[in-house]
Amino acid sequence: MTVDETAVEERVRAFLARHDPAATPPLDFLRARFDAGLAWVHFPEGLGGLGAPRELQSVVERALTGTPQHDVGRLAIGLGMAAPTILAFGTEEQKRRFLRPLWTGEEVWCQLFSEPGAGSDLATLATRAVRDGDEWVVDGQKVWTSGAHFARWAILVARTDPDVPKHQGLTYFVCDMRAPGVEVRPLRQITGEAEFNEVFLTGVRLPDDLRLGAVGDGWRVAQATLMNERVAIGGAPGRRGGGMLAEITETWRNRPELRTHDLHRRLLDLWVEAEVTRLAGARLREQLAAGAPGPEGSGVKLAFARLNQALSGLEVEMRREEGLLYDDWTFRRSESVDFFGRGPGYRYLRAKGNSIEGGTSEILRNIIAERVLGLPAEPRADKNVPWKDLPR
Amino acid sequence: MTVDETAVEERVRAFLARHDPAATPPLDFLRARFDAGLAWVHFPEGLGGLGAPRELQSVVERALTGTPQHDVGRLAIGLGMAAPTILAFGTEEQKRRFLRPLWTGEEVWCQLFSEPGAGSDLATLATRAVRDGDEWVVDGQKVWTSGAHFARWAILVARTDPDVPKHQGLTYFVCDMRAPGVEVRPLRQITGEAEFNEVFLTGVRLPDDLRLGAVGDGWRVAQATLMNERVAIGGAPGRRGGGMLAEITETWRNRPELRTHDLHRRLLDLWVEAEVTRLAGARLREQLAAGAPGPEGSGVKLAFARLNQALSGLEVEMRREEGLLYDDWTFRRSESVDFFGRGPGYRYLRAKGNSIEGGTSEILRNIIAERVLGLPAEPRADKNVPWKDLPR
Amino acid sequence: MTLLYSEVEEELRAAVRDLLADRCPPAAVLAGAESAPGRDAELWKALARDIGAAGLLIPEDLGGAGASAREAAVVLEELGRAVAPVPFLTSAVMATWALVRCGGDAARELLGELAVGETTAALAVSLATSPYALSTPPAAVRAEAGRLTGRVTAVAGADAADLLIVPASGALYAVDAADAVVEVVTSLDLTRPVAMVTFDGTPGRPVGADLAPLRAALAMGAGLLASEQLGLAEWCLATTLAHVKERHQFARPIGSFQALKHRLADLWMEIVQARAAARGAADALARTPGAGAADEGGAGEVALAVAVAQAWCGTAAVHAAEECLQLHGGIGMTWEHPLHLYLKRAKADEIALGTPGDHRDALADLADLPAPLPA
Amino acid sequence: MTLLYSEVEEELRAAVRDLLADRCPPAAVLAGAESAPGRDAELWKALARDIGAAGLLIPEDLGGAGASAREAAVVLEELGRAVAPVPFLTSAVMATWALVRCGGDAARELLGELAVGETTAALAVSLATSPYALSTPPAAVRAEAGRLTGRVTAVAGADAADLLIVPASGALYAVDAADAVVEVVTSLDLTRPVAMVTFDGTPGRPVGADLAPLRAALAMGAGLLASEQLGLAEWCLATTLAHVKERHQFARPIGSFQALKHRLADLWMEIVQARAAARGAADALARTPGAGAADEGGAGEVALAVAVAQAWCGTAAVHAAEECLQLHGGIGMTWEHPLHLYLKRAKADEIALGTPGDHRDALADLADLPAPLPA
Repeated sequence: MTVDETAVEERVRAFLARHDPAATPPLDFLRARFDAGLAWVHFPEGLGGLGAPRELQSVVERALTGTPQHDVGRLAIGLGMAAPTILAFGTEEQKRRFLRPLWTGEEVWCQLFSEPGAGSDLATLATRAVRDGDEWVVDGQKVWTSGAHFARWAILVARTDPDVPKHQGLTYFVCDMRAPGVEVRPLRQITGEAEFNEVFLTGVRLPDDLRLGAVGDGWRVAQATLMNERVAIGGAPGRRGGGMLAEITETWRNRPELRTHDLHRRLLDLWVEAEVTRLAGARLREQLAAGAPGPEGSGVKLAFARLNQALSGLEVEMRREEGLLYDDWTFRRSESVDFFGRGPGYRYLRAKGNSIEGGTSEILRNIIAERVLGLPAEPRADKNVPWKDLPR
Repeated sequence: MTVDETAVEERVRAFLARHDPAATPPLDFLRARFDAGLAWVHFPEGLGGLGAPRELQSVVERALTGTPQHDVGRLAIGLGMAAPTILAFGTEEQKRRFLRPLWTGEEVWCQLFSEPGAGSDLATLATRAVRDGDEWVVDGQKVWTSGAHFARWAILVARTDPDVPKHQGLTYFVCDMRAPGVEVRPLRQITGEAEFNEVFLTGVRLPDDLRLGAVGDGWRVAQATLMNERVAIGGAPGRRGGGMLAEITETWRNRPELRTHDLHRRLLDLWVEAEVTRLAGARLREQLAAGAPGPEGSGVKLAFARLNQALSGLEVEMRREEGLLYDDWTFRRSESVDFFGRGPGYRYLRAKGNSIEGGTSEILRNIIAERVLGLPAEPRADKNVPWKDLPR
Repeated sequence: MTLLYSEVEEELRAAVRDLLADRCPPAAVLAGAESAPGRDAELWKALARDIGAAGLLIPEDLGGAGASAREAAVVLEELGRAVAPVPFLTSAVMATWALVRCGGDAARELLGELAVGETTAALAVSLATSPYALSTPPAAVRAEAGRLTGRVTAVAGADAADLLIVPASGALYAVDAADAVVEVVTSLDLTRPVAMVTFDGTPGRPVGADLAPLRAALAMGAGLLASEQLGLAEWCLATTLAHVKERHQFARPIGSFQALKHRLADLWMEIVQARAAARGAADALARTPGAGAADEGGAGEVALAVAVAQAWCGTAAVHAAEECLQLHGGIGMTWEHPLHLYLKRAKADEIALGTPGDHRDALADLADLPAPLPA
Repeated sequence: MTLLYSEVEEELRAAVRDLLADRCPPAAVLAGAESAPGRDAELWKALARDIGAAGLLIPEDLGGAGASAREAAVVLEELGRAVAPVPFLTSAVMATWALVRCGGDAARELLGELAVGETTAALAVSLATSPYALSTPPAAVRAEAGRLTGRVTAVAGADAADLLIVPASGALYAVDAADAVVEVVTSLDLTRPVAMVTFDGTPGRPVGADLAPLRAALAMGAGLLASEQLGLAEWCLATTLAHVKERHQFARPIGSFQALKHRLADLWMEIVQARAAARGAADALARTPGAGAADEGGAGEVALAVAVAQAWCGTAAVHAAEECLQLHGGIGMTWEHPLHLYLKRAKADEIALGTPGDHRDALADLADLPAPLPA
């Protein structure tokens, strides 16, 4: 382990010697960093990594502080979801084609999973992909797609066989967002803005080499994506008192006139809950340092949603008269998301999405109960029924 | 309404003129009160009542304060469960035979419903009753029977047909607790004492005229009993600040050195919850004044259990060093129950039963969801299967 | 005392509900939320005049209905159920009750105009004012020789008001809204936005010699707000129930999943308790001594009933709206579905007229649960 | 810092767990709970001597293992999981740590005896003592010319102790338990009953000149109690899971009902958080400055980690035990099932060494969340 850490440090030194961050154009710097294996050290050599243990990434990040960086907010889906899925299920060609521009930010990714009729029950989705020679023709409607209006590529799950049970008839694709028939419409949220989109797919033709994994294996591929998503949402390393807690504690410290004993007890309760959740996340990351995310990540995501909602709700109440106000209801697109930005009203409303996006808290509890605790599944009506015969 | 109230007052006056409470032996006084229709005014004339609206009972109670009373604690099952069931489903002969000594306390009742294998799923019970001429022969094991060791009669549900689905094969009986084959064993609880019993029934012979309702109709009869039980547990009229709240608020007021802000906020929260629960119970009683208890009563019972547990738990914590102590672990029978009696440790432990006895809180939530809110039932595996073929 | 609804109350409810169903369906409220936030003047006219809601709390000899807080509470239940953008609470309850408690000819004359719905009024105090914070009167506005100067923030209903009742220098003044500057502020609650009201040497007529009527109006407002919160919570529960019975996932209506059923059962119970508490407050307020009298016997009972209702119903309404959103899943996060209007109203209502915490604090005295001794 | 378990820690856990599985199954604990409440001398001997648990926190040069709070925490997890009636927390953690922090020859000599399990000790303070309440030292016992007089109530582990470490007149004394009167009191916790300890001119040897070692011992005790609570909660969850998978109602295992599944998922998460918090406290305590030094750098971090762990784990253990009881239904209410031993221990642990509320209070300072200004 010590050898590896030294090796990584040595690599960074050598890279910096060849590429002066102050003198190299940012995109060139990022491309060179990828080629030096310093993008994500746990990826294989040649694909932006060194085949090193995942936890050594922090060594790289520390050493490259202050150098040109990509925009993590804009690239979140690419980095957190598409990349690990492509790495796990893509062909060599796909890995070489997609991973580099994904990481450098030259190509932004979005996600085409949820549909109006398939939310918690994602596997029931209805978007069809029909084979036509070397191509697939895709028709359907997707929703909750952030960044669709500036994304170059999407990860897409579509139904390729309606005659088998729902989990078996799905296939996973990379969707070309510039292909004809892709229409993106902003979807306004309760915050007033449109952070997400609806995406209508009409006769979209995708070559078969954009398929990820085998035909009919889309559910398994999608599961890998979703596990990574939940870890990405809930598992980000946090500092003590950070995140949503930072906002409310700053208000508390700077505004003594707002303090009451009632609020004090509730704030102390939530502060403790935030701290034990942070510790649980840190412990989970220690466990995962070498491995892939498992269902346990669902727990931290669940706790994170609960906390964000409780803290932002308490903050609105605490601010009293200011809590009655809102910054701006204008309907506009948001280019990036900051759960902890803007005013308390925005944070309160936006946090409501935390228990829905990336798997509702109800679905996560099911996952924990069945996959972590081994509790028996409920009787199911949809297990062995062809998708086309399911009641909806 | 005013006429009825006046009429009741007049009845009470006339009754008292004929029976001086100071000069009449208590049992004679109670018998005479029953015969005067002043036992439960909403019961029919001749059966202890006047056919008056239920809410006028309070007029009687007020007017007869200080006169000889029966022991409500000891008679709770008879008064709260057996009596309304006998009234609704009994033959004329059964009503005349049982109601008077039940009310006067000459005959105590207990309940033989739950079994070790049939708790929440009461309808799956296994105690068999087999017809033999004019008699039924009963074999099985019942549990959670309070007062079985001094009860004269029991209400009993037994399976008379194992070949039909579980709800259809049950029949309701009055069980003679003095019959040969009835064996009562004390069941020790976590409080240390034995408030309940296990009852073993071995070849117990009951004449058919102890059957209540039709053969196979036992589930419907039992439902009436259970609705009444829940109202009896949760719906007792309370004064503001009474019940479990009285204990903890007394401690709070008299022991300023125990007070902290943390405890204060939690006590205020629970005080509010207790008060709105009391008001909800009062409103329910107003609604029920003329009618029979419906599934709504389950809600008050649910809230009552939650409150008792939260309040008694807070009290143990609040008392600190005293909370580490207990009054007495001796294994002994308790002749009556007082949820609010003894020390804080006893109250805390006893209150744990409140969300189990008389329908677990989980079952009550099911009842509310399905019968009050009209939510669809879950898929069921046991609906149309003969009882004998059910998995256990 | 009864916690049930009388026949007269049920008739009033039916009239209000019919009107709202006809003129104020959720889609219309949503459409108006940005174009004319919080104001549907036609609807208010119909409610105030045709149904006579404006004069409910005004004595009959002044042209009102001489009804009580119980009837006003029923109207508020329906308005909450519809998140209706009308100034009933601010004008017909709070401003009206202040004037009723003022007594005196000036107040009586104004009540005559309010009773028939000719005039709409608002109390010029922040909606976030707690009824318990008024031992020191608000010093935002000064009165000198009949001229008022100062600024009040977060005033609800001011944009719809012709008349402002203004606490200034320890007394109450009536001000023509046209003489003041009323600026509506971007508000969390799209159906009852708040405004900043500025007085700059604005003429005001004295209507009350002290602030006792203001305190009474805040207590009446807080107590009846519980009924608005109840109606709001009931809509949220009913809408959620309809959704979970309809929406299928995993080849079943999601309302057949036990975890959801149990949560909805608990929410139902919370609302059952809210109904009892809101009715308790309305009934207690209906039985208070009439206008003009100070804190005589029974006032503690009223204050307790109001504090209990507010401590419970504010939280219950927010909880109902939050569960409604969560159980609608992604649909609940869209602007298109009206439930966000309820969430925003519920959250603003939680702050309005004392937070649940303020009301619990008040109970420390009212229920004799004294605070810890100072360390 | 790591929140994981090291290999050495896992080996220690396995040894303790094997011993307990063999010598201290729940049925045996239940059987002993009334006949010899809180005492299994043979088990303690095996744990203390054979496994060396008594000397874990004692430096190697005094015959101990020179291990840290991290290892002691692992032992406590296992003891909590078994509600084992042994005085590890009271003797090997609290009394031992007080002596370690005393330093000095008298203390070192006693530590030598404790290290090999020859002697068992207890701190003569109430188990309900909060580590934050000691700014004013306990005045229950007076020391005059080496003679102690006074009474201490609710002392845990006193019945099993040969040696009492007694705070008296601002210093610490060692007293032979045989010279004091130790009366076990009927206790809520059947597996760690408390006793009343009376001194009446009892001879005591001075071992510490002030109460700083006592404060350190209470903080160490509180921080490691979180691991006992963790183990206890884990047993409750595991036992509940086994039960709901086995018990059938409605022709299904009750663990297949979604409402129960969701509750158990939430409970599991609460325990995941408890584990992280307990490990955090143990790790922070393991990295504190050694004996004798006062509050140098890092003390705030340790205090914070202890307060967080106690604020969370005390409640989590009670919650786990209460859910365990509820989901066992009637079976859980019977004396025959051992789960009540866990409920009683969890509830007593909630009071022990500061309630969760006390620890949250401490966080007001430690996390810079100041209390409201006095009114």
